[in-house]
Amino acid sequence: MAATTLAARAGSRSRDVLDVVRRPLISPKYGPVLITALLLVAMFVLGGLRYTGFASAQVVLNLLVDNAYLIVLAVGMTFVILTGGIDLSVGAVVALSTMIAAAMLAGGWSPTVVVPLILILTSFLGLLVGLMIHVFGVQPFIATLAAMFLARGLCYVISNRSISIEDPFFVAMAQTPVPLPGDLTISPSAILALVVVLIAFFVLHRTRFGRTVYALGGSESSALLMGLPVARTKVLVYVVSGFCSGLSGLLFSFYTLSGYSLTAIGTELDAIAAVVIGGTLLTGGFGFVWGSVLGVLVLGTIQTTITFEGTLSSWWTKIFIGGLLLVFIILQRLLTARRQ
Amino acid sequence: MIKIISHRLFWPVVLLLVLFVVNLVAFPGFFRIEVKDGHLFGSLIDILRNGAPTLIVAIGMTLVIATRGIDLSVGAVGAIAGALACSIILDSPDPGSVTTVVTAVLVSLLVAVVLGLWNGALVSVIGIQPIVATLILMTAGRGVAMLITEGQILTVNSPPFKVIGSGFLLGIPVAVVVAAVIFLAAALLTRQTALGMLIESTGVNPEASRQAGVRARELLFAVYVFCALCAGIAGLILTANQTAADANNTGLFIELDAILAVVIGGTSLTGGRYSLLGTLVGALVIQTLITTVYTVGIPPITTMVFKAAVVVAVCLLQSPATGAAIRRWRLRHLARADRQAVA
Amino acid sequence: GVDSAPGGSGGGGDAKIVLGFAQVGAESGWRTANTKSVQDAAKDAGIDLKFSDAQQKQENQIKAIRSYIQQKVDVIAFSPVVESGWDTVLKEAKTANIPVVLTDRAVDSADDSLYVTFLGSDFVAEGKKAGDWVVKEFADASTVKIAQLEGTTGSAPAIDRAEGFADVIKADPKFTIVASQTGDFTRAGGKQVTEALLKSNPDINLIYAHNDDMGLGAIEAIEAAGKVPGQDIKLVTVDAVKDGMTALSEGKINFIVECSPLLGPQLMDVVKKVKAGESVEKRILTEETTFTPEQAKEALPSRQY
Amino acid sequence: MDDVSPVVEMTGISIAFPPVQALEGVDFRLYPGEVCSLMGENGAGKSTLIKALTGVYPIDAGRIMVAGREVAFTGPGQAQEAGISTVYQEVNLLPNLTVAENIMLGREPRGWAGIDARAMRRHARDLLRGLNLDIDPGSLLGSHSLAVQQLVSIARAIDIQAKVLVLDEPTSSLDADEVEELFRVIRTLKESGVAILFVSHFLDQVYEISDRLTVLRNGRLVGDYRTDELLRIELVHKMIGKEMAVLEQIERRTQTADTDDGQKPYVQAVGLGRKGSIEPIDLTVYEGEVVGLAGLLGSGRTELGRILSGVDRSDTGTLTVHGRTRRFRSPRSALKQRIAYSSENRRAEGIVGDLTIRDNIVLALQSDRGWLRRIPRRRQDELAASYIEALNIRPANPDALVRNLSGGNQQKVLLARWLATAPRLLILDEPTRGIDIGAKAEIQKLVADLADNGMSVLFISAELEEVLRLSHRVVVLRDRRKVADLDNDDLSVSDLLAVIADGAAPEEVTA
Ligand SMILES: Nc1ncnc2c1ncn2[C@@H]1O[C@H](COP(=O)(O)OP(=O)(O)OP(=O)(O)O)[C@@H](O)[C@H]1O
Ligand SMILES: Nc1ncnc2c1ncn2[C@@H]1O[C@H](COP(=O)(O)OP(=O)(O)OP(=O)(O)O)[C@@H](O)[C@H]1O
Ligand SMILES: [Mg+2]
Ligand SMILES: [Mg+2]
Repeated sequence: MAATTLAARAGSRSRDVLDVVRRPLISPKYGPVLITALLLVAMFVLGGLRYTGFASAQVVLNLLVDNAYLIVLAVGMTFVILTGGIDLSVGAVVALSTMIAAAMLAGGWSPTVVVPLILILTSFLGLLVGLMIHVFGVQPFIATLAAMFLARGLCYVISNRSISIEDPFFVAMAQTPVPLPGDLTISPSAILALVVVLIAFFVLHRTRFGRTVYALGGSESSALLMGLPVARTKVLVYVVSGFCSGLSGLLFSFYTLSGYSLTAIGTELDAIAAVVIGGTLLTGGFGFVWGSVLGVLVLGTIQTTITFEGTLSSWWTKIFIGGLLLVFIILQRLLTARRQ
Repeated sequence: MIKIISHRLFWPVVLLLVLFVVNLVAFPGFFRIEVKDGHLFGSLIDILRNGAPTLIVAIGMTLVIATRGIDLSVGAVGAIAGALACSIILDSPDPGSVTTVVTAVLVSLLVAVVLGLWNGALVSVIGIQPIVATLILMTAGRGVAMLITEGQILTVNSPPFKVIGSGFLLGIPVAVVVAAVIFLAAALLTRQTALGMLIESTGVNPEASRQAGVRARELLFAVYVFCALCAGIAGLILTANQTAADANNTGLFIELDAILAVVIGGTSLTGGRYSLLGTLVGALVIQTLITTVYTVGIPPITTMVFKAAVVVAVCLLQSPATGAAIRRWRLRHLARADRQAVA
Repeated sequence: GVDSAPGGSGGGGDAKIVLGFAQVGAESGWRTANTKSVQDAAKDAGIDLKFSDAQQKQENQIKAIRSYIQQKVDVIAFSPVVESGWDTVLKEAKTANIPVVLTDRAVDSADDSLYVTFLGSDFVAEGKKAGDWVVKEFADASTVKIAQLEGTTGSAPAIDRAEGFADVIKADPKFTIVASQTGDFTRAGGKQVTEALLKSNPDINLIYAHNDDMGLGAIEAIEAAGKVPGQDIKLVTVDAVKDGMTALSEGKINFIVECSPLLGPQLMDVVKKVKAGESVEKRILTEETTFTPEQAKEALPSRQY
Repeated sequence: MDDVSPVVEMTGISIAFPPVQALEGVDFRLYPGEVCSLMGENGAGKSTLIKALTGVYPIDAGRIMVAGREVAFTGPGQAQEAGISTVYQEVNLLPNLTVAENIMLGREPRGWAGIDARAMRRHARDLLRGLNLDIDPGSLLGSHSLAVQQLVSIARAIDIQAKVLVLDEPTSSLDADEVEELFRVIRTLKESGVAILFVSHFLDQVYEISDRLTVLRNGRLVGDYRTDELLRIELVHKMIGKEMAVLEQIERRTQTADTDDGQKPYVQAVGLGRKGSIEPIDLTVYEGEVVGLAGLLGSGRTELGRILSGVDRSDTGTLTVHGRTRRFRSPRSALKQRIAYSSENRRAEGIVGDLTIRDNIVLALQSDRGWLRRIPRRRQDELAASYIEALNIRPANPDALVRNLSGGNQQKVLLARWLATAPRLLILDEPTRGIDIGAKAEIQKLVADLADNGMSVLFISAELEEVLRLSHRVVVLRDRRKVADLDNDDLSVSDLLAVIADGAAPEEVTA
């Protein structure tokens, strides 16, 4: 009997070769991510045709190097958005982490203290935000907006000047390229970011916490009635985002080797845009971390394209970014809308 | 008594009063309103006038939020309107004439409407999530505004235009009058007709509303157009107030202030029931907060922390959990009083 | 994935110098004038300019510089968003043998071999110039109450201009800064702050604004309060953009310290010298001056921005 | 049985949602190995009692003992851990996750690399087969009909293997077959000593499955009876608190006028279909006629209703309304032709929870009139008041938020919305789902009266008795195809079942 079913299945497979390609593209779950990936590739091909030196492997790697911090940020944001929440504080928390790192290192603290401390602090801030949202029913937008004000304010309180980082560990993290075959290099931060993505993927898909995150996005009240740990998950999600912001802040301080209170303004919007471009629904419940990584790469590619273009004035730069974003989102939307 | 405490707007109003008191302590003349050169003059008037643009944007935002949407592009739309008006006035042979100014204002508001249609189309026809749809215009719109001014600050010397931002009508600042008119218009338009109910219903349950025959698509268009129009008007007021178009800074972050005002006013970001009155209180809270920073002389480096504290305070006080705690406390209190009465 | 198109690699065939310029953004009229000056001067000097706008973000600037390195430009120039944090990318540039010129704002790198020269104004000196004028102007007064309109909190010009000013006036205790608030370098900010200040401190004698725009906003607020700007309350500002100069010539502002955005021609000279292998000074100051109302009247007709 | 100690013992439970006192001093007991039905009208407090037990609502007064220990759960999670597994009244699952995930969420099998998705799917498949449901456990829950979702939520509850199984109207959208299947499972569980709390408005089901009945009325306990000692008529009396004459079946309608000569067709569909949801179908509904739609789960009844009302667009065939060919692009255009559709999925597609009863009732009428011509407040109040009275909606406060209404009352509000538009064709998809016996009779009477006054009705219900009682004609669907069109003269349930099951060719039956 097993044999017959198997045979039947094989038969249907050969019949529907086309279907196998099409099915995932039109599924509400995988469609948006796949289409983002395809469009990204298309963008690269177009860029490569237009600009010399664009379609090189190092440019791709540089996308990872330059956006490592944003990838980590987007990962944290993905958790939050999957539950249907939003976190506006991430940009300010990145700035705060760079400030704390720079100030403490300048004060002679060792990185072995500074790094964990920052991660604990930002996770704690996330915890506070999560509690505010869960216990007091404050809307995520507002709770995280308050956290954004707070983090940014604390930056100024620490110092309103930029502070350089000269600590050897940080310098090493910033300036030690990791060689790859073929004369290519990548930074430790980029590797770290990819590790974070892998862990996030595992957590979201292979742990009960991760599944509960999706459940919350589907319907919070249903998740509650199903007996899932809604409170814990909802708070934890903001802790995860806080942690990721802290880590992202560290990566950012590796990247810039300095702390500055005005840094990363508006980065939360980049992170949100990346997550959404990656196919995650803002209302929660659908989406993948890999999608968010793709989203970051899309934003990065737009940036790269503009630099390679090299002739755009400030305003055309903005219009161009908006335009590319529009084209991308509309294409994505139209391609996924064909399902139903 | 319980009714008052549990009213949605109780805590925002209390907070507003607290801020007033703080100001009064820092500066005893805070409540003084004099008549100077035939118009009202005083801190409260400043709060009203400076808060007018935020309020106007927040009114539009309230309706957008009621449909479960959000409009991040208001600042950019305002900047475009301002830039356009200034460049039209500058290019005209007679910048000081009323007709020039009226033309400029009408054209720029028309453009604002078009931008609203654009947002509406992205959201309702193409079905892009509002936050992303408006993010596009937020980014590109600033660019367009700068394109119009070529990145310069366009200073106009046109008395009729200046009136919009800092003129007076019967002693009351024109900006305040405009805000009041928009507020009343929005309130009447949505509450005296069925528009408000239909908007709320689309916000709460779009599919159910569709099945009930609500024209959700047209409604979304209308709401985004209205919001863009509000943004355009606010942009003109801001621009006229400084008699110059500053494409970079006009209305920068006004979307955050507006959203904050809406939420402080008790409208939920998940759509549905909205309160324009709440938005009014919210906008006043925010502007008073800003003014407080200036009058009390809070050092710039702690301003943000102060803002955070206030926002957290109002949110926590407004929260249902706090309400429940207060109710419990009152019950216990009453019970004790009863016991004492019996004894 | 086959490298089938070998032609047209970076660098270009002719001797035209390629300059990669990473601008901060276009956050103010001053910055736009700066950009325009660089673009125009490049065209005049026959230099191929690769321009990028970092939208006020350091990370974008780093990306742009990295991309210039990849595109193998001849010289990289940039106005750093922040002082610190440039070592990594500057080292990459150095390794790639591309000389770097800083404009407008400095970097705090300990290793000054990472850049060829820094071309720009000295913000502390600007603050000092403003302070000097104030000390002279109020030599006879017994007490002077000053309000300061700060630039964007945390930005280098705001910090340095405040510092230079404070350095000068602290010598005499009759000067007190009774209020200091940020107006974010904008007119609207300047106006709103001044409105509130005038209510709580109606008796201030002088307003020191970190740029013209905030000063222009302050003028509006002072007029609305029924006072005469430039007389009842004196005004000192920094920048000397056209609108500021106009107000100065009308006597509404009393003194302006120039901070010129027109670095373009100087920059192109430096670029050419660097490319030719000539040595340049490590620090090149922009040619700047100060203006009184009379000087403003003279200079105004020829003012470009 | 008396010597067995109760596994659940609730005493003096009170819960208030000011101003509504949902429960007042209610005692309730549940013994191992029995099925106890909780009975009461809509809004009597059944669901609230269940939610009190599982910790969804905190209780204002009273005591809850589970297995001899006093408990105070703060949420369903804790209740689950203490051995109480619950199917709540509305389907409370996650449409964005797969069927398997919905069943196993929180109890996923874990291997060395975290959750083992394959084991999970396998387990889910077996479990669903046990309920005679053969669907892909890897498919998204949201892609299934409400009935399937309800079965999935039952599967989830059963899989928890609890001491106490609580089922709040689990059968409201199930067919007779599925109900039988469920009862089989319930009996097995009962045998193994599980205590089962069952809620349903179907008296037949209640009498078939339960050993004991606990009756609530207006949040108060009326009494606790053994099923075999209480006559139905007495039960109804206890639930409603007064004699109920209507209950004696509204007399069966048979065809009064001959459709062929006397009446005009109101809606005529020829080859109407939609790819992937329903095969081209011919259907005529005459003015003043009630047409019942019968069929198994997933047979396409809902889809047909949605296409006829413009909720979904058809892609083949033509639709003639009142003699003119129409293409509906949206429910709005159907409403313009006075065709209204009341969805079976009232929570997702029906009620607007955060609005008041009044707003919900006038919504369709108002959107039909356009936003400018607001229905005057006085007229709104009249409308609301009249429907609240006619359908006995509780609380009878037009300003109450619909979200807070009991399930049955929400359904009534929804009905009121469509009735208020005075439709010419009313498509009712499971309109009596979750409605108590008294109200059901009221609604049936209402439908009959409206049809007598010329309104056409397309009546979709899983309850065949109801279909037969009301309709002049019954159309049977199977596998998204029309298989029979039967005049309802003395059709019996078993006749109908026969057609549904093996689908004698339509010609044979109608002939
Ligand atoms: N969250 C809530 N807020 C306010 N009122 C509520 C809430 N939940 C229930 N009620 C009210 O409590 C009463 C009892 O409702 P409940 O849901 O228990 O009824 P029920 O017996 O289950 O009815 P049905 O048969 O219709 O499901 C109703 O009047 C309802 O309006
Ligand atoms: N027993 C089942 N097994 C697999 N799929 C089913 C089953 N029952 C329903 N479905 C799915 O549910 C979908 C919806 O069917 P539809 O809503 O038309 O059902 P219906 O005739 O209205 O019956 P009901 O309202 O009782 O669900 C169908 O597309 C079908 O794929
Ligand atoms: Mg119920
Ligand atoms: Mg159905």
